[in-house]
Amino acid sequence: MIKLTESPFDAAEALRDFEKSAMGAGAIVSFTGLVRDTSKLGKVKTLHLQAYTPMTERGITKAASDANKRWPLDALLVIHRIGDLAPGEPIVFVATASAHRRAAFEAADFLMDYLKTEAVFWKKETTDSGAHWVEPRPEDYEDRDRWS
Amino acid sequence: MIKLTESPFDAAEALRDFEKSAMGAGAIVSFTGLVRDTSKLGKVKTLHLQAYTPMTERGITKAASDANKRWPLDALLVIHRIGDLAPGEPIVFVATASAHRRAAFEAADFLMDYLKTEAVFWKKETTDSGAHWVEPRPEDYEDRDRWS
Amino acid sequence: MARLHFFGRLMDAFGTNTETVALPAGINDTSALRAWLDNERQLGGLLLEKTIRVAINDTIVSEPWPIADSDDIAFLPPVGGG
Amino acid sequence: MARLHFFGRLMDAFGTNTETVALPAGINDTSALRAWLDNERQLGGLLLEKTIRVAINDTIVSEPWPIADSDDIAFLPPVGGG
Repeated sequence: MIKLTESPFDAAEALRDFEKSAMGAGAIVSFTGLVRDTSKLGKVKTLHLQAYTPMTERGITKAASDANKRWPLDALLVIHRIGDLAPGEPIVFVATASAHRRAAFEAADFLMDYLKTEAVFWKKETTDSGAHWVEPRPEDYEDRDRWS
Repeated sequence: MIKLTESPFDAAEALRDFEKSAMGAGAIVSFTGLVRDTSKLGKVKTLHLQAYTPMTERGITKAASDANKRWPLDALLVIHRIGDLAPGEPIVFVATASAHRRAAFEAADFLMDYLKTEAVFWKKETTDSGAHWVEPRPEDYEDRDRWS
Repeated sequence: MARLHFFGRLMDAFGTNTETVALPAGINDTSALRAWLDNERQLGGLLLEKTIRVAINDTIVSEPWPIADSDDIAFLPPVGGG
Repeated sequence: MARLHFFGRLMDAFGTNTETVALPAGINDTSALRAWLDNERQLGGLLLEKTIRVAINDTIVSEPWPIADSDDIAFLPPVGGG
């Protein structure tokens, strides 16, 4: 399941619901990305996440489908925030369920690499020293290239 | 933090508490291992987990310390059940927090490989066709050997 | 009229997320559009950057790609969420 | 008296998790203990398996390792949780 939301969400509740939906899977991996409270440029006030609907959803759906082809998954969940986020709030939650623990780990890792470098989002960080757009770092692209 | 417990625990609550303890980390990875409801030998009735205190705790504490040396972690949690478990109950919960998402993924993966092959536990599965002790599979040892 | 979309730092540079333009005669592919728009808005080459991709009617294209006055044209700086 | 501990399938084979024994004269290392105990309990070689490790006073040892009548001796089949 893929969900973009303007409202804050609770990662623990998301894990609880996912665990129910994945009954019998054996192994569940989750990734939670949180807005940091400090960046290189100072104390973070807000992080703005911009998407381009429906391209953003379509891309994530395709990545989820790629993950399902590549690993034997029983369930998969991606929740991604858009709009204005405060420090400490979850930006992204990815969960994967499988009978095989390494499949669950790899699929979650793969999806996060996709989300960091290919998912159609733009991020603007506002700190006490101003605002700037954050683009992927070289190591994000290197991480993604592990899967090709 | 390392915790062995005879009582059932809630993985979602564990993630919630961990997220609080890891404030400002940016990336949190969790692994939940659940008792499966079916095995090769039939429908699972119970899984019994035996430990050898204090050797079991000492080993996990050492593995956690190895993970902390190897990756820049802000927090780390291992909860492991002992005693009798019913299908669907969590056996193990591992969570790692870091500023770097790949560090969080790798440390959780590493700890699970340790827990599967080196942690001092014995598992007895009772199915409708009888009871047997479950030992690690060859691929569990191969997974572990990735880290050495 | 073509509808243009600007994302990320391009939104700040254009001062808007979207606008409509009448494509002048001769501006009939993405390369010509980039050059014309960058010049007209005095962006100093921002729109010519290779890391900025173009999507036409919701699909990223290999450039240069033909454009028409009825198209939805989006300029996408490097993407990334998480 | 030495205290013996049996885990996993060894617990089932011995019918107990722990017992105390007086080590006979000559049984003064782990190899001798394995052979004597396996023979005495008619385990058919179960205790001679190489995958079974021995811990003395809570520490896994390289065998053969000397044992004394005051030791805590645990027989550990392959471990694994999760």
